[in-house]
Amino acid sequence: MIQEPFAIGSSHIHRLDPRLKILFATAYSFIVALSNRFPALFAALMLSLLLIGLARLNVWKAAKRMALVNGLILFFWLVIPLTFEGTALFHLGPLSVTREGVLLCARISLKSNAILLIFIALVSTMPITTLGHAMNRLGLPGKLIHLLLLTYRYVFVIDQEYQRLVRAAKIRGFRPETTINTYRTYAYLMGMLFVRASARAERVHHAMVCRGFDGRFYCLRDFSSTRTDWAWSAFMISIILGLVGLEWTRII
Amino acid sequence: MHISEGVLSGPVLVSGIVLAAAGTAIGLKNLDYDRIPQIGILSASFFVASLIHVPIGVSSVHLILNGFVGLILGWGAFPAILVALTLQAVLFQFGGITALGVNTVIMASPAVLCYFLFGRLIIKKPSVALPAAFAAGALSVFLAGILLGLALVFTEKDFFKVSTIVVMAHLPVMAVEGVITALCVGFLKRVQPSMLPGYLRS
Amino acid sequence: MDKNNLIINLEEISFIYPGGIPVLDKLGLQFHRGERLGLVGPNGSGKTTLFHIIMGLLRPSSGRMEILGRTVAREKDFREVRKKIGLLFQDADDQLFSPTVLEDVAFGPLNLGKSKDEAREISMRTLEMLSLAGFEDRITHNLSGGEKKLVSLATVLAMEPEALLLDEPSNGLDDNTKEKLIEVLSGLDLSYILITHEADFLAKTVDRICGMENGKILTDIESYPHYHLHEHARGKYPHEHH
Amino acid sequence: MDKNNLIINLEEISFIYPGGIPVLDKLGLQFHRGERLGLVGPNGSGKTTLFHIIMGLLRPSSGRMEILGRTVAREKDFREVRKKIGLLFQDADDQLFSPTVLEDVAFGPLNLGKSKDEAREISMRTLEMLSLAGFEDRITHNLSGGEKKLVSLATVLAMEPEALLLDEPSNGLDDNTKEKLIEVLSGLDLSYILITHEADFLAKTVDRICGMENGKILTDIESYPHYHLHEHARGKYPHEHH
Ligand SMILES: Nc1ncnc2c1ncn2[C@@H]1O[C@H](COP(=O)(O)OP(=O)(O)OP(=O)(O)O)[C@@H](O)[C@H]1O
Ligand SMILES: Nc1ncnc2c1ncn2[C@@H]1O[C@H](COP(=O)(O)OP(=O)(O)OP(=O)(O)O)[C@@H](O)[C@H]1O
Ligand SMILES: [Mg+2]
Ligand SMILES: [Mg+2]
Repeated sequence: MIQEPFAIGSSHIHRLDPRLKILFATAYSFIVALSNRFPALFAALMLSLLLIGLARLNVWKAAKRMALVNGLILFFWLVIPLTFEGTALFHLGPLSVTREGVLLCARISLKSNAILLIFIALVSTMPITTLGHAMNRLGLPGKLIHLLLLTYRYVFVIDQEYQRLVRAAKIRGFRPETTINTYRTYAYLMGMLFVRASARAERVHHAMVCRGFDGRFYCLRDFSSTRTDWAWSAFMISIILGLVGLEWTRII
Repeated sequence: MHISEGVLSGPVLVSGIVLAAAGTAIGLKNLDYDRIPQIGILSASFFVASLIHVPIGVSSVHLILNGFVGLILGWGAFPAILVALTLQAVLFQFGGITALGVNTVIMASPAVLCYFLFGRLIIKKPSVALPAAFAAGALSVFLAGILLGLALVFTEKDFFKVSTIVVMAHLPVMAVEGVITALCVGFLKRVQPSMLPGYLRS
Repeated sequence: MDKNNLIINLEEISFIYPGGIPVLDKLGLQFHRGERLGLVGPNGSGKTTLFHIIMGLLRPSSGRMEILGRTVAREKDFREVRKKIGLLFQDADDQLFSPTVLEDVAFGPLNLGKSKDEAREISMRTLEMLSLAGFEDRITHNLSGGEKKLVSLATVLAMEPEALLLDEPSNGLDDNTKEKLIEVLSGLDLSYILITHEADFLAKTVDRICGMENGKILTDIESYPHYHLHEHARGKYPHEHH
Repeated sequence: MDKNNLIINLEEISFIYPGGIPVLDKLGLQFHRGERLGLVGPNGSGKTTLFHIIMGLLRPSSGRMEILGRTVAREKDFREVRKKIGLLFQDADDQLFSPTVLEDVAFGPLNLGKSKDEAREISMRTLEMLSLAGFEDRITHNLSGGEKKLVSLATVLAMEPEALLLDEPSNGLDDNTKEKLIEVLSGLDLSYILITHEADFLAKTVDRICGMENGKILTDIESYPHYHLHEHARGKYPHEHH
């Protein structure tokens, strides 16, 4: 089942102006992505963790999500140090582990975790509907936002429909294996899902037409910044300046 | 299939964003507002379908289906895939903000290409349509792998070996995607051919 | 006089689905202001189809339609119809397409040209009327079946229609929600046509009943098979009823 | 002796949906070979949930289940159960997923390890038995509601089960299809448990009735509220019943 485990909460971060959170998360992520010096990257990881702490999220759930993502990073650790050109640190049989490769992996790990953690702390801490409206307010096209919200609305309905189809296959002795029969069954389940989705889309379109839809999208949500928001903005801007300083002015 | 955050260089990230924005703009421009429910609900279905794990040998892969998305939605694949990736990021933290553009391009541009290459063939008789659908499913995964590899190599030329491994790893997935796409198109041809592109025109 | 009170006047409406089966066959229907009309008929007799034709979602292959005194035939005409007549769909998941309740209810008023504040106010008022106050920020897909149905009704009522078409509103609801719906419907000062398969619900919500059969309306059926709930001492044995 | 004939034996089964509402509460049920058991109870009393637990689609939070003489608890055990007991879903759309009727009916037999020819033969035989001969190449998605229900039954019967669980098989069917279903059920030499809200249908299809209430089974209820279909000269006016 699809869930949004971080969206609801009562921390300061949950209550911040969503537009601010999106802007800051974006700026921060890009700065981290473009940084290369370890002081900056370590600082970023710490700051991300700090924000996770401030958002008072379920640490266990957040850790589980991060474990999944770090699986991919593990792949880089297995391959890059062995394939990268550079000075050898030590040898594994015919292969040599290079210093440059190890450093690169370390950078990737730090960046990746810092960026995803800030994403969890700032973006996953709002419901998708709020995210959509805030993105709309920030100037993304209404059609795209409408599409995002509609997709989100029906992901749940369609997921349930799919679960029911799987159940139907299951009670008739279906067991997934590597055979053409299994693939055919999955293709049929998906095909049926698409056919039903298409019929539903037709009905939803009718429902929209019945309520006078003429292609314009409205966003009811108004966002307003409070004094807390200004304080947080100042805090976040200083974080960003700090990171920029660490990366590009070589203070440390 | 996507690239983690924190791997790619600035120029690659920015090119990804520019190309993804262009593709999405074309997709949205072609999108008549009458068809928004169609694209939205189908993209919800693709989202759900891409969570399906199918067994392959002792392991299992989750489907990508970008070829199929392309065949059904054409340029609409860009906004649909962008939306799906955004949802994946927010719901599962599979990605963040910086690589969203690149990942959209990696998945959606092969989808659109397959639409132009094979879209007209899949409404023909099954002996033409099914191989075309297989090709669309397999090729779109292969091309996505190549684009992913290119993104890595443009970031750092020493990523070449990693890229090769990534592309190789996608070979079995290609076969599965090809078979599933062909069977799915076969299903639609029999049950609801009007969902296939160009059906009404022919 | 009576003519002025006609909300819907259908004459010789025929309809065939692309598949080729004729669903409506020279059907006629008169529906007046103030009426609360029940529409019954077996599965597949075309009741839903008829509602969709009235709203202009499907076009009849022949026949004349007059709605609120005007002949309607083209998309432009139906746009006006949709402002005056509200349709409650058979499946609430089709009707609620916005992520939150407030947005969904406000969708209609906004499209009718209301300002955001007006739309919000109308929506809040409508929700309150259906005792759904406090639901405005709920996520639609998390609502229960009964709540979804009531919110669907709110989305329709928020457009302040002159008449309603209700397609199996009690379907799949539990008894409490059904009771509440009956209360709401009796409290409304609106004309409506209501489709249902449930005789008890029908008895409590409509004044007049029409049947549908063979693509035609049987007006004012005096006799129709229906159900009653009652309790027996030994219900499991065969028994007789008058 | 009786013990050997037990098909389903449930002891103290409890079940709570993730939402938190307890649906089954230390429920017990014995179902024997040769029985035709009716299960009645208000909407939401957990009848469907009970069927899904028996098939292993949901796992009880506590309790013991024995099916066909074996304790079942894990997915592996339920795989065997699914070969022996057929479930007809409440909604036929949940049951049919193949493009054509023949493929859908043959799906079960193929999964049971039958050859293609055998599977086809069994399927054709089953379709014929339900007077659905000639339907094998129809597209399932385009069938009418009644046809879908009968084809669903065919998909279940084609697996040659030892017992059936029928979840509101008569729901949404018109009277002719209902009659046909009654005929088919009486013709079958199978034990089954049948859920329905329709007393007339119940009276014609089962020998024993159990009620469900507060998460428990009330065995052999002597009195339960039920419905009757009857016709009145002036059904639209309020009237009294004894
Ligand atoms: N999109 C469609 N294409 C082809 N045939 C259709 C379509 N929709 C409905 N039909 C057919 O038209 C007939 C009338 O359907 P309709 O849904 O209007 O019946 P209904 O009286 O509302 O039935 P129910 O009581 O089951 O809701 C049915 O035989 C149905 O199979
Ligand atoms: N997936 C689910 N998640 C949470 N609650 C559920 C779920 N499915 C059912 N329920 C709840 O569990 C209770 C029992 O549902 P169930 O479908 O078993 O009842 P039922 O007796 O079959 O009713 P009906 O006669 O309407 O079919 C209901 O209150 C229902 O709302
Ligand atoms: Mg209907
Ligand atoms: Mg049920």
